[in-house]
Amino acid sequence: MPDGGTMVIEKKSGIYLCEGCGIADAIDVDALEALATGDLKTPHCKRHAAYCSAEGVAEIAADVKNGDVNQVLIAACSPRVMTDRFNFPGAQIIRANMREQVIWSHPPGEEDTNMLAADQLRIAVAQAGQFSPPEPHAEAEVAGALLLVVGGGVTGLTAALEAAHTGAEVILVEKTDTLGGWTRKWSRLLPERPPYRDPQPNDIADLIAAVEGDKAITVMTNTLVTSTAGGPGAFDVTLTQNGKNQSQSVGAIVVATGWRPYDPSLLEGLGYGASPDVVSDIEFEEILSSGEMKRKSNGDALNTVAFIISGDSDRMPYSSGLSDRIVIKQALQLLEAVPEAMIYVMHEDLRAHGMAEEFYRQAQEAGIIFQNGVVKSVGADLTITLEDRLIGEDVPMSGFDMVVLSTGMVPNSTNVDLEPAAKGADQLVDDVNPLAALLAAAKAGDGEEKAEEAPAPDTSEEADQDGANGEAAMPGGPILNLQYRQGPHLPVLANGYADSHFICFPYETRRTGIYTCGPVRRAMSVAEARQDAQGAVLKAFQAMRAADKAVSVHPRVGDLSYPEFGLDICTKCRRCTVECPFGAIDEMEDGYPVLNPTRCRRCGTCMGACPVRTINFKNYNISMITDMIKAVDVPDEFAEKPRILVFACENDAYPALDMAGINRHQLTPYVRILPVRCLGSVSATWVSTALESGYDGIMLLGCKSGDDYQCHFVKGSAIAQERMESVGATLESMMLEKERVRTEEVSIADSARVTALLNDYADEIKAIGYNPFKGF
Amino acid sequence: MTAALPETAENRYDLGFARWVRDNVEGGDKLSLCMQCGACSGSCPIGTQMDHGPRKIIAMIRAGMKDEVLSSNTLWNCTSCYRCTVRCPRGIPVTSIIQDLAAKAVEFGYADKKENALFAKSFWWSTSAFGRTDERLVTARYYFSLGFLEGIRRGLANLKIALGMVRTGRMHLGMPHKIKDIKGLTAILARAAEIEAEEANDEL
Amino acid sequence: MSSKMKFSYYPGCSSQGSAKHLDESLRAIAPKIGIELEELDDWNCCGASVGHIGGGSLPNTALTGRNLAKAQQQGKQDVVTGCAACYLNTHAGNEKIKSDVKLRRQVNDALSAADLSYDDDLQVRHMCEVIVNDVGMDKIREQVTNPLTGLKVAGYVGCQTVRPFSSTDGGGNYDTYEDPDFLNDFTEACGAEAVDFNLKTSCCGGSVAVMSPDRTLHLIRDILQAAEDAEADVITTPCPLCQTNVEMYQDAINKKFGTKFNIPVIFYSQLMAVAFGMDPDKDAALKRNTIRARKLEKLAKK
Amino acid sequence: MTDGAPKSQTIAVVGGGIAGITAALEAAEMGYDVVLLEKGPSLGGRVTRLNRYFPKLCHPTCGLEINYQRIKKNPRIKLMTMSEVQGVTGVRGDYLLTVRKTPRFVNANCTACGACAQAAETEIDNSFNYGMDKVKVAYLPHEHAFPMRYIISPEVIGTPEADKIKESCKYNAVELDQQEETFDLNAGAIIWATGWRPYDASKLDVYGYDSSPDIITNVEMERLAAHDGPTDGKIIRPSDGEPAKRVAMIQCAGSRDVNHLPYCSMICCLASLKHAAYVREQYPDAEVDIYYIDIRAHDKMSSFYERVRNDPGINFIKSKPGHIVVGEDGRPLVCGEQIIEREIYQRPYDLVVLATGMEPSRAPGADQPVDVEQDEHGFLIPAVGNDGGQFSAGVAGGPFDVALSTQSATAAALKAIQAVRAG
Repeated sequence: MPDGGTMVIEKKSGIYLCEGCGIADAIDVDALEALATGDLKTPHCKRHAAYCSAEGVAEIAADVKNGDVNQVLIAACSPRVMTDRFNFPGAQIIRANMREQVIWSHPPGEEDTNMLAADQLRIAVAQAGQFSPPEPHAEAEVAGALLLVVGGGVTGLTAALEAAHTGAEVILVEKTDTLGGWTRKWSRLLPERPPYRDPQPNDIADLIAAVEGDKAITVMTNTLVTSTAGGPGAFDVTLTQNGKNQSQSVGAIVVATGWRPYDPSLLEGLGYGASPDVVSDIEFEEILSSGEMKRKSNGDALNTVAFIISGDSDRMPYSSGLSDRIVIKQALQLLEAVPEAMIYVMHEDLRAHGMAEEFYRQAQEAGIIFQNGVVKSVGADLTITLEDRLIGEDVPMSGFDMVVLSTGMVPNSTNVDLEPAAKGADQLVDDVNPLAALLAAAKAGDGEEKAEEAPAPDTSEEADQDGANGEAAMPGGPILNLQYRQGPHLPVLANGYADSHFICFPYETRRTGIYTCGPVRRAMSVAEARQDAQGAVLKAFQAMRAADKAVSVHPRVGDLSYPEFGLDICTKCRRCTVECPFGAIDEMEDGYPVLNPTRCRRCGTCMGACPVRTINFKNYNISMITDMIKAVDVPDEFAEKPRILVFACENDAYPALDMAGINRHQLTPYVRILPVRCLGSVSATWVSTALESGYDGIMLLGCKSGDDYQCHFVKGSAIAQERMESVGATLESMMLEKERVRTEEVSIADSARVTALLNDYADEIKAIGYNPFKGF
Repeated sequence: MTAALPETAENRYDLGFARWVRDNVEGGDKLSLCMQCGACSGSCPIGTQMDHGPRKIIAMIRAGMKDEVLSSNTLWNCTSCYRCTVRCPRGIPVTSIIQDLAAKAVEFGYADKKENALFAKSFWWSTSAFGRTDERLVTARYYFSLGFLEGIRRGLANLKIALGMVRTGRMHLGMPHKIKDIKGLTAILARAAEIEAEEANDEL
Repeated sequence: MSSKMKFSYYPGCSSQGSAKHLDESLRAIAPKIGIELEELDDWNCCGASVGHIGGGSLPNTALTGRNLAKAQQQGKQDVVTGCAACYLNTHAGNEKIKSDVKLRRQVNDALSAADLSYDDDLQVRHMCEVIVNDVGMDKIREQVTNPLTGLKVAGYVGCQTVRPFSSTDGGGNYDTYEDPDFLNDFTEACGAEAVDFNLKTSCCGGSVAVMSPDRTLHLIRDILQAAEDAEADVITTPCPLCQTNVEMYQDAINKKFGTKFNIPVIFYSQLMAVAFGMDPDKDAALKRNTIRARKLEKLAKK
Repeated sequence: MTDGAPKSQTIAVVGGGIAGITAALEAAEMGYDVVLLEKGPSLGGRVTRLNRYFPKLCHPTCGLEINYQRIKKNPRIKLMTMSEVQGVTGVRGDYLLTVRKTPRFVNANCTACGACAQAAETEIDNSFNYGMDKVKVAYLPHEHAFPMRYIISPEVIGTPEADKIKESCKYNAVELDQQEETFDLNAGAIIWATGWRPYDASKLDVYGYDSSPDIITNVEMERLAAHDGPTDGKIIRPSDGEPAKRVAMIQCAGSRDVNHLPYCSMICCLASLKHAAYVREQYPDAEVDIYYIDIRAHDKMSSFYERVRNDPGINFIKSKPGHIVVGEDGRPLVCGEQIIEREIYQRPYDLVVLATGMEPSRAPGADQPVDVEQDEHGFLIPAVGNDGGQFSAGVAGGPFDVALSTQSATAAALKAIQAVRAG
């Protein structure tokens, strides 16, 4: 549990100088003690050979227990380690990194090293001065464990049932009049258990029955979510059933809107429409379900059948990899029904990945022939012209009774039944769509054509510029119709998948408390979608729990702090509402920002955005960092010791600097490093404060931005770069070199590179010369 | 004897041939397992001398290219080293398929003049006549089956080898070794050929 | 091993011609390593790699059927052969007959023409595999009275010896079919040095080399080159066709590629016979090599 | 569902790789007690040894750092390293796990100051780098190790060097007399996240892994490219340290092969695309050939494939090479048939990377003390006994990439919670 939230009436700081791990050998601890008790006016200053030892911990704990201190300043190792030891309930903990970033990255005994150590202590004391323990935000109204599941297909049904089994009440809404979605139409399903070789029975009816029979689940068919406001714990949703509106407060939302088939008539040249015997895989599934294995044209029995998997991304951008498995399934089922059938599968790269290889081999063993090649055309007489690259010629193949075209799964990240939203559709593809540029590059050449075909795109300038217009112009209206400043849609990635960081954190949503799962997030099979639903339900529970406890969800799990807005000096500039990556800040009618605290992820981007410095956290605020910047003893130019201020993202750059220390990479003595929650939280005012304070250079170290952004707050690094570009312009207007402020992207693995980067920068700053403001 | 080859359709790519191979060639039922990875052709010691190589032969069978397959020199370059077979990631008996296709090519008149067919015939002559292979006689018969002049040429070219063999007692001179019960063997082979022919007729 | 292991011995056609020295040396070393070879009565040709082309599939299998029928009459003991092609064909044929009811019926139908039948469940094995799995290297080392110290040997396994499972999925109890170690083990058990020779399962061209040497001489050249690069004094092999091809074509290769190869190619059994202190001519049959293994001959006990 | 309340509401997570970490955290952040058991000295499993993830080319340590911070903040997670489950009895809601803890010879007093490593002299193979370099017998598993604590290799115990190591430690952290111990713990549900190991490349005779240092595996390539790897991230020829500018990737080295792993390992295609990108990033004049059967850019990965395919320095060659030998100049020669052109090739490379597949840690033949329902390959079925309280997470349940592993781990956490929640 986080620290208790009682008001601290009087700050009683204690400084604990650790001498272990060679600290006392490398720096002058006597001098530090003198600094603490002298200039820093902290008489309670102790030393120990190893504060992390049982003895050392006991010493601090006793001081806390006795009420001697309520702010513990430990000058020892990095704040990233020994967190279990240095944990004293009832006291605030401030850490000064003397080991990794001082003695391990600087030569022992030197004046510069001692100056750095002294500054580390000054910074810690300054931090303590502006540090208050966070308090929970005013209790939001919490809806209890009531979950809204949107979509009544297999994913939504599973989500509803799993949530009910975990103790929630559930409302399941489905836009059509029937539950089961596309899964209902599959005659059989892909294998999901060992030996992964045979199509398995479709048990969707059992699932529907279980949901309908569960008292904790309310099923609403013919229902749309026409409005969503509020936030986790208390989303305020409007459910419209047959035209009638119903308001409901729900704790979290699982979006399982699934997919729709790609339009087979867009598969150019493959004969769809030219003959009734050219059918899509969806239509062939109907044939399998009917059990009548006959040609559509004349009712003759099916004997020789070709399946075509189009791997060509121009023909079909949604060739999801699932299509291949569906073809295998259908071919096996056909063979079972017609054992003498001759079945060909024309494919390019055959994507039967993972255990699906067993399924593929099963089909091969059964005698289904997989022929690698690009299908050039399918004639009205079902002659297939295969560019057989293996043989090296175009092979006309005839004698087929039917040709089945594999289609892809298009994610339902919008509701295609609805008109596009009047406002905010431009935000459907977020400005950080990581793959937009890639897709644009891949599509270069036919982009114009595509744009013409695409249904009436919302051609906002932004969407055009970002080059992913083909994808941006997805048809349809919003699924949840979010009443958010950031627009009504869920942000999507390439090809319209509603997702975020899908590698490490598959449910790191960009709309807190709303979790997508199933094929809306990624093309997936029924089994995979069921699993995905379970994951999303768990995250939904966590979001409700966090709202209840007024703490943050991932990645700052359990954080009680939240941004507080001093509206008295707010200029209604709206930067905070626009830049919030999570859509947590809305605008009131009068234009003032209003925080939805349960949506907030505590990154501080709003704080960094605010030009009048009126957005602050109790334990992380403008004044705190300002004081920390000012606390450093900046020597005058005659000392020939420049000072460089580094703002380091605490998740990547700061650990990289620690690891540079672990590897004993030697760092320039001129830098002073301040960790920040996210580069997005860096206020331009800190830069001016630093320049006024005589720093000669300022470097911002953030994560990779752009297409493959790595920021867990989505766009902190990108925002910082933008802000610093305008700072650079200001510098130039003040006749200062714009090199004095620099933003760099470093990854957590850059421990060697970040050292070189800073050392080079120090050389560069020395070459430029000292800050003319120094000493003023 | 094997079930008759399917009629050649106007279309070169007659799927009937793929089906015929599946049903009539040893290992043909495993053809559908091929994923065209090329490990077989890439492993073949004399793949460079083949017009197609085993991997492409399989692709051509599956595309129904009867004449091209049965007249391919690939069938005649197999050294029976079985590398393709042991390396095949799908466990396809590639060597057996190639060799049986060679037998079929002979059977259906695609290979009357091929060296290997002639060699095989010389070999079988010795085996069926004596019950054993007489290396000298098989070789000689084979050389001369290539034509009288070619026979002389080959014989002379290998004269030194032959002399070496004679010198070390490794070339048998005189009457060929013969098994005792040659009569029995002849009867067995005749009956076996008869059964095979009957079976082919049954399937017609 | 106290009692001898008895096998029905199938020498194969080459034992009467090009691979007489294999047959002679095998028969010589067998008693030393506890093996009794009882020659298969009136055995016939296995069909080799072209029998089915020349005579058809079933007649070709019937050849194997007849040999097995003869073996059955001789008892339940395993059939063993020293020849790679005989092994491959007989092993594969045996497995097919045993697993395919229809084929077995047809083969027996044919065999009945000579009052024979095969309904037993015999095992067909290769001599090398018997030495590896039944005899063991300890037994070999025990018999070595004349260690071949200083002799550098390239162990050339060839293909078919280790590929009995070409058309069946069983058989062949070797460590691997791509990189088998047993020839090196034999060599070292005999006190010689096994050189690092990476073409041990490379193909010599097989019967194609007999039919059309021009197409395959480069394969043998590569094998010889690798042996020469490894500074081998001799190449040793278990395969009759490999032995003949690699030995006999050296002149032709030298002519075609301008090389100067003159590397003896001997059977492992010849190597063993010498190491066992046996007669170099009568038992090891060293005189039968057209390229004489002089260094080995010098090491042999007179 | 079983009757009545579960006896234990603790969830045991076996395996501290990305799946185990994820499952443990997701359950703990729902307020459940979790015991996270890791066989090795630190968390992170296989992903710690990856340089970057596909398709974003981001570093695994980034996500791990967040996860480690989450663990540090969460008192509900009890982490046990050096701990392996030896036996399981009981039923859903009431399991008894027998755990064997092997000695680390370093206790929790360790400050990671490194004095012990300085005192040590003997060097052993660095398993973190797949033996491509050496570490001292007293070592930190790697720079991002969590817990950040040293370990002493058993080889040195009982030698004078061990005493010297002990003396060097000022914090009484070295305990040379630690013994293996076995203890029991209760849990109401078990999540198996036992992960995978690379298929043994030595078994692929034809690809010559043992015949040249310049023929490496894909996991070794990750270390070669990693800044904390044996070459500080320089992709070089291990034989002579020269830049590797002609590089071949051999796909399906073991996977999709009935003689080895019959299934597709799913990750290798994308991993090789990533490796090609590594090489091209380091050497603008490098050329990479990817030998493949099918490129399986599954799910959302096709754009990444597209990008790599558009790189003129990366060639896609449809061909499963027959064999790889060492050529006359000592470089590996990749031999096979180029399928599209039907050209028999023999090409020399500076470096050949075998895209070996994933084998479950519980593959047949592996030493597995606990009997859990698994398939013929050693993968656990998705929910280990549907009515029971045991679940698989990550690659223990099938060949998955990281995204699918974390997804399955989150699902497993929910199922485990359902098994232990009261009422």
